[in-house]
Amino acid sequence: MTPQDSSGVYDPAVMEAARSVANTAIQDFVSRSDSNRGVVVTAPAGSGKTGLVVNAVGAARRQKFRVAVGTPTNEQAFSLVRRIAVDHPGETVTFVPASDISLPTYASQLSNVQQVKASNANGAGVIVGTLSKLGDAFSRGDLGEVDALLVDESFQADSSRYYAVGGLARLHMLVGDSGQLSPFSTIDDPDHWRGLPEDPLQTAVGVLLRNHPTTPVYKLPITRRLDSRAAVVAQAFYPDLRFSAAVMPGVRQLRLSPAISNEPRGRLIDRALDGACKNGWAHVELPTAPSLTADPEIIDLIAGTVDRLAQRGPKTRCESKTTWSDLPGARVAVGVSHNDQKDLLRSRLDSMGHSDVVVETANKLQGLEFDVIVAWHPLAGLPEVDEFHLEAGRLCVLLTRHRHACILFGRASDRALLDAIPPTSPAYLGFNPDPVYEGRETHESVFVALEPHRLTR
Amino acid sequence: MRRSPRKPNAAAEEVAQLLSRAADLSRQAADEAHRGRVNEALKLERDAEELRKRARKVASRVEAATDDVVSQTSSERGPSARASTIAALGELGVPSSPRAIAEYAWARYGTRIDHRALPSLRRDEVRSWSSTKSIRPVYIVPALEGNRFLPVRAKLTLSDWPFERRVIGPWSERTDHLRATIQIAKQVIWLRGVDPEAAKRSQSLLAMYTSSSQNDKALDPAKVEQAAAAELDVIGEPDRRWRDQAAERARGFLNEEQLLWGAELPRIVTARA
Amino acid sequence: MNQLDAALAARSFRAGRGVRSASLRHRRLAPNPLALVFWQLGGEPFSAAAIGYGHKRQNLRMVVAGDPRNRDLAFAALLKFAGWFNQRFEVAAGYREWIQEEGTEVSSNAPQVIVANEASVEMIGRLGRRLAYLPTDGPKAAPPELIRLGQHFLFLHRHSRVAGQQLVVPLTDFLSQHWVTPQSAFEQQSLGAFNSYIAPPAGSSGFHAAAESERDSLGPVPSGDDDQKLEPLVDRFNLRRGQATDAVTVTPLLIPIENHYRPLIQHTWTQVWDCRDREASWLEAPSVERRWQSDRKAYTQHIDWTAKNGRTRTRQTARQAAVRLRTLEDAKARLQAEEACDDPVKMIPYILQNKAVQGRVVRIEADRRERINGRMLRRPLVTLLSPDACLVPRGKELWWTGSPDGRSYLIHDVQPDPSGGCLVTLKLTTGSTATPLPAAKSQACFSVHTTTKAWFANLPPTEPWSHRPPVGEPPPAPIEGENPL
Amino acid sequence: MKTTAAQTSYEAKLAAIRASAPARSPTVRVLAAYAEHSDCNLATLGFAAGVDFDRLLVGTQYEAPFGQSPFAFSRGVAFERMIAKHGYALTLELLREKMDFAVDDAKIINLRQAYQKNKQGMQMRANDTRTLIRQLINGSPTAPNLIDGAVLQASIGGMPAFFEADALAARFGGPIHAGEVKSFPVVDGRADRDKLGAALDQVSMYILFAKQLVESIGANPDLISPVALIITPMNVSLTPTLSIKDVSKRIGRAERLLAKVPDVRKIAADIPPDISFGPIATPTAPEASRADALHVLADRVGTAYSPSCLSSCGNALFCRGRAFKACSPSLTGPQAIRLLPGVRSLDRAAELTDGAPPSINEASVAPLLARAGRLYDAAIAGASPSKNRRAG
Repeated sequence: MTPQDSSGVYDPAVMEAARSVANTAIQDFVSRSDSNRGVVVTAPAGSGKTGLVVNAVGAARRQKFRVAVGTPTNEQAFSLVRRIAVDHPGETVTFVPASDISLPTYASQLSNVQQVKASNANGAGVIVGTLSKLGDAFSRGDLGEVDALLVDESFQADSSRYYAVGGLARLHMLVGDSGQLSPFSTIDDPDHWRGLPEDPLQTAVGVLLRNHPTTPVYKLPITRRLDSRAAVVAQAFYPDLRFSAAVMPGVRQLRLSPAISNEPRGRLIDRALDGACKNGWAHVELPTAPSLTADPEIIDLIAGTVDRLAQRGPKTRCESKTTWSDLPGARVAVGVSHNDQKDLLRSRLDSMGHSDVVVETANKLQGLEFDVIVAWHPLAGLPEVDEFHLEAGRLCVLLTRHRHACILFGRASDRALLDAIPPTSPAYLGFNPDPVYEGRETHESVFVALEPHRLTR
Repeated sequence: MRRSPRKPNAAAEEVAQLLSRAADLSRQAADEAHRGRVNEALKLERDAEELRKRARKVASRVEAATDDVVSQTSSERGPSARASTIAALGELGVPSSPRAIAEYAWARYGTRIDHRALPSLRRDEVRSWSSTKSIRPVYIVPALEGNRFLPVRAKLTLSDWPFERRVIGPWSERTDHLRATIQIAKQVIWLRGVDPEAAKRSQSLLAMYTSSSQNDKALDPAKVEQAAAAELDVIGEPDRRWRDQAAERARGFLNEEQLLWGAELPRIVTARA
Repeated sequence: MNQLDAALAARSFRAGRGVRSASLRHRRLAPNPLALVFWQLGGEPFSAAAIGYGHKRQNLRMVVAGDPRNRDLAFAALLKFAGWFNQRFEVAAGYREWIQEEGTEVSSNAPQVIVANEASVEMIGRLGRRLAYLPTDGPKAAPPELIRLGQHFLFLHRHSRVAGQQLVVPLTDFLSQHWVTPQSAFEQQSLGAFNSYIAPPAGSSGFHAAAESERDSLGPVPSGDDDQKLEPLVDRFNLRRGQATDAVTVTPLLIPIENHYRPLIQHTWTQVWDCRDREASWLEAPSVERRWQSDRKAYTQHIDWTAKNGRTRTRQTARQAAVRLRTLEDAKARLQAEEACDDPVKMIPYILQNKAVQGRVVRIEADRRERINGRMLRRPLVTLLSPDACLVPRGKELWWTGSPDGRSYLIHDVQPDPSGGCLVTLKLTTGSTATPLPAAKSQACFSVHTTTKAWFANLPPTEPWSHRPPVGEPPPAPIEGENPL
Repeated sequence: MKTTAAQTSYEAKLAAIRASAPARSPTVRVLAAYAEHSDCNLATLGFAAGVDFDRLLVGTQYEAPFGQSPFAFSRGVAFERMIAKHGYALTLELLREKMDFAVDDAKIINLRQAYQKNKQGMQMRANDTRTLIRQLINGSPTAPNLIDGAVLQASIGGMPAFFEADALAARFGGPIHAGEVKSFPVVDGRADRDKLGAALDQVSMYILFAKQLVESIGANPDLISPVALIITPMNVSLTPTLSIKDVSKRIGRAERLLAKVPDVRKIAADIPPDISFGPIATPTAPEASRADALHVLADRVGTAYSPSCLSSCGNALFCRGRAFKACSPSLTGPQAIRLLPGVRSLDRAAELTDGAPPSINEASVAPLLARAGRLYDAAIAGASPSKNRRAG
């Protein structure tokens, strides 16, 4: 690590490594368009992969390729339209909406953005839309083939959505964060096809690599959102992808006015807040006790922590804002696993006047970024583990949204759950990953990484 | 191999009659006790006990004959004293004396606990806790006094309560009594619609609890609840804060066993030891 | 398991019998269903040792293979059964009606197969897989009726995965949709145990009655003791028939094996019909008709496809699997919506999970207007008084259960009410006067459930290169293999 | 293995605990069943003392319905004979076709027929297996490519135990593979997911023991491959097929399982002297007194009933009876316990659905249960059953 010069807030070696990987991937992507070829870029959380997609669009346009960009959800499509339009003022960005959807104003009023029906988007140089909409337009014949297809959040997109757009182009670039929540379905037996090539619930990247094993995979070794303290813990979610933080240690700072609380609950919260300011992490572990999913004790503590954080006048400093500035409520989020936890916390925080603080399940937090996260551990208070709660992607989303600090609440029994002998789990021919065991190992390594930041009552 | 469905038997009928006559005798005993004629009450109670013993004998004969009902064994002769104690103490929700627990169990469930046997029960709890580590979900543990956290002899609590509710502070005696009163008042209101017998017994129990703050017989549980709640508003807060701090102090230097069973008395170390 | 299930399991434990978790019957129980009882040999998943069948409780028929590991014997028994089953299964396809909104012709009725448990549906799937692809010519040809039976069974097994379907009804699954008992899902797989807990004999608790009837296996997998008694019979049968498999020699020799299976089949048969008749007495939920119509459509497509002796693949293409996934998701979502909107008891879990709000309509502003991009448009408001606090977030989209396929409402405002409950105001998202509003002072419920058909993204006909494996999938082949026993 | 005095004392103690109860040595299937409920002290004691819970309560109403069908047994035997026919012709064909092993002059040894099925026989087969593996590693010309019926020795919780791996140890250059022969079929590229999972866990155990064996010889344990071979019938007939699966994660689980098995010496030392399965097992004793003895033992040692015990433990019906008597939510399963925190019994939970005032421990769930009860009663009253039940 080169010594940090006074002006340098970014680690030059890390930036350079990321830049070279990104450029090589983009060059590889736009170099040949004769045969069917794919390029995969996997990256950790907050690596700026959408920026890579935007650059790739620019590079493809310079090759005079007509480009289509697809994402699983509308919100992701909206932010892509804005980013591409701003970074490439010379290009016209065409958004193809589903029937009842329209661009929000922050994107629609940009001069080089247009929103049209699929049938009249055929001449456009850059077409953006959700995977379902683009696929539907393509299969009805409204939208013709293009030269290159980019899929963002391609670990969140499942094989059936990728199937819809696969035929749009011979050149594909799939960019995604492998740590995120894997595709799931509400049907009674989602594992019916697991292990078979036709499994519609495997990830888009999974189906491409399974059918074309020679597809190059580029690994972006950088995270811009997480600082080095956060990256150390987040590494557990990416066993085969080494990465480091772009910002130098110490650049990200969170400061709270000193406070003394007279009663034990307040003191525990203050210890957690102070630990989070100093180390970027705090893991508050309540004693083992039988509890509902919507555990009232944890609701009190999380709401109390958000309230206390606001009371102590939080200020932040970072690579973009070098002077101390106030931390607004909208930059704070509470991450949970279940809707009843979200509903109760939402109403409690509203009643305390924190209606600007975001409360969401991990599923809805994917792709978002905040300064401070207060997270409810998925295993908190569980009497028995199961695949839903052991899913590494859920914990990864909760612990990789923050730029400054993350405070995690759980119970002592959470770790004990993992010490017990793992129950036997079903197996599928042709499918080697073992989500139950892998989830268990990831959870264990995260608990170990958080060991120095653990607080008990 | 196809089992024929069992025949309903007359003996079960006999057991039911014996139990209901025993319940009547107990009620009369309670009324006698209220009118101050204690030994008549105890005589009636002995007769009731006799009926119950005969009912148990009939019941065990019935069970031994039919092989399908789970056979009569040590943990099945009706809910054990331990189970009733845990249920009663759980509902009271505050450290209580064996007598208070027995009275509550009788008022609420109509089951008898010989409260004199409870101290021996506690020794068994310690032994089973220490033998193969905690195999029972909950233990009956002594309340702890607030300074040196020594076990309080006449107050029992449950091991799955947080430390804050098992430690006794200067106001705790009164606040716990008020909390128990509120709980019993609520029970009376609810039981009236569900189990009039238990409601009547709980009403007389409530009278004993309120003898200090109100003495008329025809108590209105709702008023009792409001009065107790009002007083609790005043002294509840300082008691809670004191117990929280005591708990924080205790967690500082007591080990896991001491947090449950209390700190030992400091042994006087003689010169030679 | 949701909070209501836990509450009802506790009440069921106290009552010592099953507790209803639905006030209506949410599946059709057709008159004269095709009731099937299967028995296999332990460890032999692909052969039926005995089948009990019939469409009325009193006329149970039975066919026994003798030694089902022998192909000719197994097929002889299956052929006898196919003679009864195929004709009854296909007859409904003869009477068609035109369905306007679907624009297709659909059989006006359809057969309903009822079996004891999920394991029987799996048995149907395995038999279907073995029979459907048999060659009809060459050395190991099989009679065409068996192949048709296999195709019908394959269809039923595939269709059984559609949530709310009623063409093949495993009764243990039917009961778990309508009853709660403190038994675990594993114990409820025994129809005998489930029936006994729901309706225990007089004087006995559900727990003891279930523990007793749980001992008897109801098939298709036999208990160890059943097979212990059967083995000598089969050995003697094989000894006495030598190599013969013709009906004349074999039939008289089957009698001891028939006597072995008769009480087993009769016991399961009784449990099946007791359960069916008891459940049939409940009033059918309104949207069962819509689901029965989609069952009839699937049935008609199957019959027409097999009539053109079309073969279905055993392994789906990536496209078929993708379409199948969306169909199954849509079927489940619509089933949950329809059940909740039909039956207030089925709506309770959603109320408890803040996915629905219910109360008395205290105010309706039918002609209220608001400015929407420059024009004053009619947006009626409906205010409910709910007895409990409402945590449904502002702006959440809900549908009135009175018109679940109509336009949606948005949570406009939530105010606490001195009674401890809250006043919830909902805004209709349309101005059209055609949309019905709940009546003043009536009890109304708004939930996340809509019964409109979800928008299906089309999928391109051909497989994109990204989904084409380097080596193609082999076409479906008979799975008999060269050297059966 | 020299038996020290200490060893005989704890073995005697364990024998005293087992007394006349039916015995069972720790096979991999027994280990897997124990792993399903290692939180139950009674199961731990039974496992350590080698008590066969499947037969402990034979003759009582709690007898476990685990009998195996003779047809399933004969299908397994027929399939194993099919594999070994003509010098393992079909197996070698599969190894050539699926693993591209050069099998033309493969040397096969079947240890199964060499000795009887008793302790001495197993010990000798274990010694033979050790010698054969050593030859394999040293690449000696006499080393076999395929061992059928290898026996691996391991210590389970400090107890020496033999594991008859009917697996084949196959080596054709490259690492040694362990395999398992199972009679459930693979059809259309799919197998029963739970049976496949159990079979892979079993092979992972053999791979772990084989690694320990290689390590004890002083060679590199990585010579044992983490890729398991599963030989099963394909489709309807008994034609074998070979499925290949990487089981590295499951080997990790097997390691954790073995580390977690409590040391029998410690158990023997901890248990009070008067604890014994004898009175429970005597078939002649009246059923009531046998059940009574087990209740006393269960009270003292502690149990942890859950519905999953019904499919893996012989005592499950007895423990379910206890859970019923105690009105415990464990009767319905862990999901019910999660939804009824602080509520000690199902009866009490029912009272809370009627609006009973909760104790402090029940305060978090009581409002939900009361509201569920209130909504249910209103909905059922609204749709009065008489209206909903047509005649007949």
